[in-house]
Amino acid sequence: MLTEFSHVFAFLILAALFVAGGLVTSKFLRPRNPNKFKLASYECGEDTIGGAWVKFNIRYYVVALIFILFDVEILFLFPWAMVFKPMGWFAVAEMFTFIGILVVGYVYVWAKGDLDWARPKPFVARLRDVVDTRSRDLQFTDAERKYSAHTVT
Amino acid sequence: MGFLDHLELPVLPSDKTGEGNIIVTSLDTLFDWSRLSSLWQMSFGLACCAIEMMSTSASHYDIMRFGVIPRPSPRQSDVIIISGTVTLKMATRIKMLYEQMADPKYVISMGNCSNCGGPYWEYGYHVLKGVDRVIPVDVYVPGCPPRPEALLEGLMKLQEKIRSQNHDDADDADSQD
Amino acid sequence: MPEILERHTIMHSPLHASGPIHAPEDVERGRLHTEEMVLNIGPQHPSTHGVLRLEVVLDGEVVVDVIPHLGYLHRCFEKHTEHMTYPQVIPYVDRMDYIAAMSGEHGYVTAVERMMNIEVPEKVEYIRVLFAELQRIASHMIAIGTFGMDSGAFTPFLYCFRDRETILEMFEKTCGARFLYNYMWVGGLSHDLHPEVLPMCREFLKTSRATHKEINDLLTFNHIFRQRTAGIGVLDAEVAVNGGASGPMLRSCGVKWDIRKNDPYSIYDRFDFEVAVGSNTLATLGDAFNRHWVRMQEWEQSLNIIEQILEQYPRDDTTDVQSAIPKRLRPPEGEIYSRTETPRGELGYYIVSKGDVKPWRVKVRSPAFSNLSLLPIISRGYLIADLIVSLGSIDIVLGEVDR
Amino acid sequence: MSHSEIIEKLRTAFGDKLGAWRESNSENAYQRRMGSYLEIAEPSAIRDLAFFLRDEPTLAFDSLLLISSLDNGDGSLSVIYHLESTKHAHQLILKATLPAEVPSVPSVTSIWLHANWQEREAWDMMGIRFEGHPDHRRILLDDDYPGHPLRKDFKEPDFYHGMKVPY
Repeated sequence: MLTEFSHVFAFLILAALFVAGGLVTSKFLRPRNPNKFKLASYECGEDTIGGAWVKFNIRYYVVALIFILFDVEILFLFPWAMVFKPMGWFAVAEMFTFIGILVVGYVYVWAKGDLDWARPKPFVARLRDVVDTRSRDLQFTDAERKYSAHTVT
Repeated sequence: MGFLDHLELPVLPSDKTGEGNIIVTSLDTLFDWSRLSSLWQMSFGLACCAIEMMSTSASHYDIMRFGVIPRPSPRQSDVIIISGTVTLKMATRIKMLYEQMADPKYVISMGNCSNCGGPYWEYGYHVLKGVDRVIPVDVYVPGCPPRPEALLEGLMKLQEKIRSQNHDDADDADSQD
Repeated sequence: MPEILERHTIMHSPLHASGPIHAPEDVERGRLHTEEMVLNIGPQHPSTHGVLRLEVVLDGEVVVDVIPHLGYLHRCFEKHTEHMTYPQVIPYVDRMDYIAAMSGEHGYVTAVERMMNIEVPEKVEYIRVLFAELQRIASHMIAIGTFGMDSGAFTPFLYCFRDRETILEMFEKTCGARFLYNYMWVGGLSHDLHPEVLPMCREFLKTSRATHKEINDLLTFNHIFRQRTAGIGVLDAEVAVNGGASGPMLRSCGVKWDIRKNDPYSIYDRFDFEVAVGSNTLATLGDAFNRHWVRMQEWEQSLNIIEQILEQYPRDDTTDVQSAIPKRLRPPEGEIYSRTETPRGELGYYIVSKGDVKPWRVKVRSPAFSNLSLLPIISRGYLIADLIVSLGSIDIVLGEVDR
Repeated sequence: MSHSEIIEKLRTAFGDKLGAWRESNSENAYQRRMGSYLEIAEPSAIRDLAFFLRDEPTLAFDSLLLISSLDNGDGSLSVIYHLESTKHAHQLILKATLPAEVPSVPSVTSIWLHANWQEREAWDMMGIRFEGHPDHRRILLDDDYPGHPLRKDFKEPDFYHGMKVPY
């Protein structure tokens, strides 16, 4: 007796076999000669400087967490979408309160600014940041400091 | 078009009946045909030949017709076209990049500089006199810079080499019509 | 951002001056303790326009410092000039700036002619300026095409390369090579102008103006491209002059400085064209967008110059283009610094001659080398994606950077 | 300002530190202008001279075009500074000749930022040391490359990193 679920089960097995088959056959057929260079990590032809396992800024972790949270929320919508018609208005109201609570959390996180990415902090170097202009500032008048008659503002 | 008739499709060799296992030899032909029809090139230009390589991959000469797709990383590329002068400082990096390519890998040395040092052979104290001193080269394309058609010709030569690569055992000589 | 400034002052030597590389310094940022990561945008990279290695110190995605490493294409040009006679140096000059070979030749040949006080016939001057301007358009086409590709638009690259083929065809008809020509000799040219080139040039003017307008609509006034490049990699005018920038990089900061106008050579004083300068209305002065905008304007100005050349060209002039080439090319003892305006900036030749057939010393002022030295200054504090856009906007050619 | 006025102004300020003014006697007008240079007798005074050249309002040499290095063949090396003023549109070339055994010159990177890479290249190619340079590394060749290639007595190595160099 093939229950409803057995179709899904057969599908799962076929998928697993299909993927494993692809991997296994290519494992046998491909040439294989690893060496020290090939196993080294690739960084544009250079050897890497310092590790990549560094403590990066916390905001990237927070954004990832929030994403997972809303991802799981969508997960709950799937089974609900299958059955909410026979269950009538109660299920709809139930789900929207669930979504409502999460939206409140979303608004809070957004307002707190945890979602904004690393903003660039552009630093436009003036001449005095770049070279020693002490003696120049003394001798040049303000008008002359706009050094060149050719400058177009 | 002159180039297209070089490309024979993998017809099952009828004269191979009775010799060894038909499936095995046809498998080799199938692999060769699939490899030579999708040679993924590592997008890696050194000097003036790189501009000619860019013209070859632009719409006028279009190297992508032959399945050569530029891939940025050596992990996904089959052929590395050394287009330009290989300096001593660059040679160690090229060796690293060549080793990091996935097997089977092929090398086209494009231009006189990577063939033998080119115009810098005599006084180039920082120029490597030929990339074959560092990595094994499959096809040399002469010219300084070689015309895009010359590079396509070099690619055809590489495809022929791949096609005839696996059957270089003795009995294969007669099948080369 | 004083914090970036005092810890990484411009004068401060980079993380690993010449000793062994030690781990990146930890940075105390208020209560968040984050480390910096050193990333290599190395010699083999799609967007470094050749073999340039950028060692980038990153804090998350923000670039804290950039240390360019050069020399991957150092082909010993200056050592070769000591062993070659003056005419033999010209093919090496082509291979130095291989995207604008005609402009490189024009600079070298003008320098040697000034040393030997040679007067070149009228017709040769016209052909030289015609080909120099055609080469400027071809070089700007590559610069605009690859800059578009750096910021994510692939089609302009194909349009530019398609039209560049017509210019290469004109060069090929005249001097037999697609690029790297050895066409301009000291005192004349290797071949006379091919009869078909002038009609092709007139035809090219029409198609090029159409493409110029097309690229403007496709790229320059494209909102995404504007957002991606406006306000990125801003360079102050005074720092540009002090830092040795020249060409589109200098003019995009608002400095109207063009060697063709300020120190005229050849017959550039007969044509009227404006010097393309960055604009403060489209985007902030000195940023990546303005460098692209100056190149687009220069493309248009070059088209105007070519139009004027086609009108003034002495068609019935049948002097041999090799008439002024000296039999014994031996400049008198002395030295000279002569410069011309190439698509990348001021290309200068400092030639010392001891009265011998071979030059004693040829030192090249390479504009791409000087413009690239400003990359760390214009990319601090921006995102790493903006670093790629800033590098693309400088338009470097590694053959000329490393010589 | 013409060369003579510039020289006269410099002589009043620096007097004996400056050497002779070498005028080029070629027929070509351009070479007379861009081929004549001012010698510097005392190379150690280059920093103050550079500050004066850049900051004096009437001179205003705000753009260093190029720093060239030259091997004179008789054992002495020379450093050549090509200066230009975008304000007054005049140029000046200074040449400092250094003995071969201690070829060192104070760095002008704190005056013209362009000098940073130019001096590193002069060090890399010719072996001239620049005191006070913030980042005195070789720029084109690797740090372990033997010798300075543009010297007349340079002999290219036979093997480098295991690769045969000569053809």
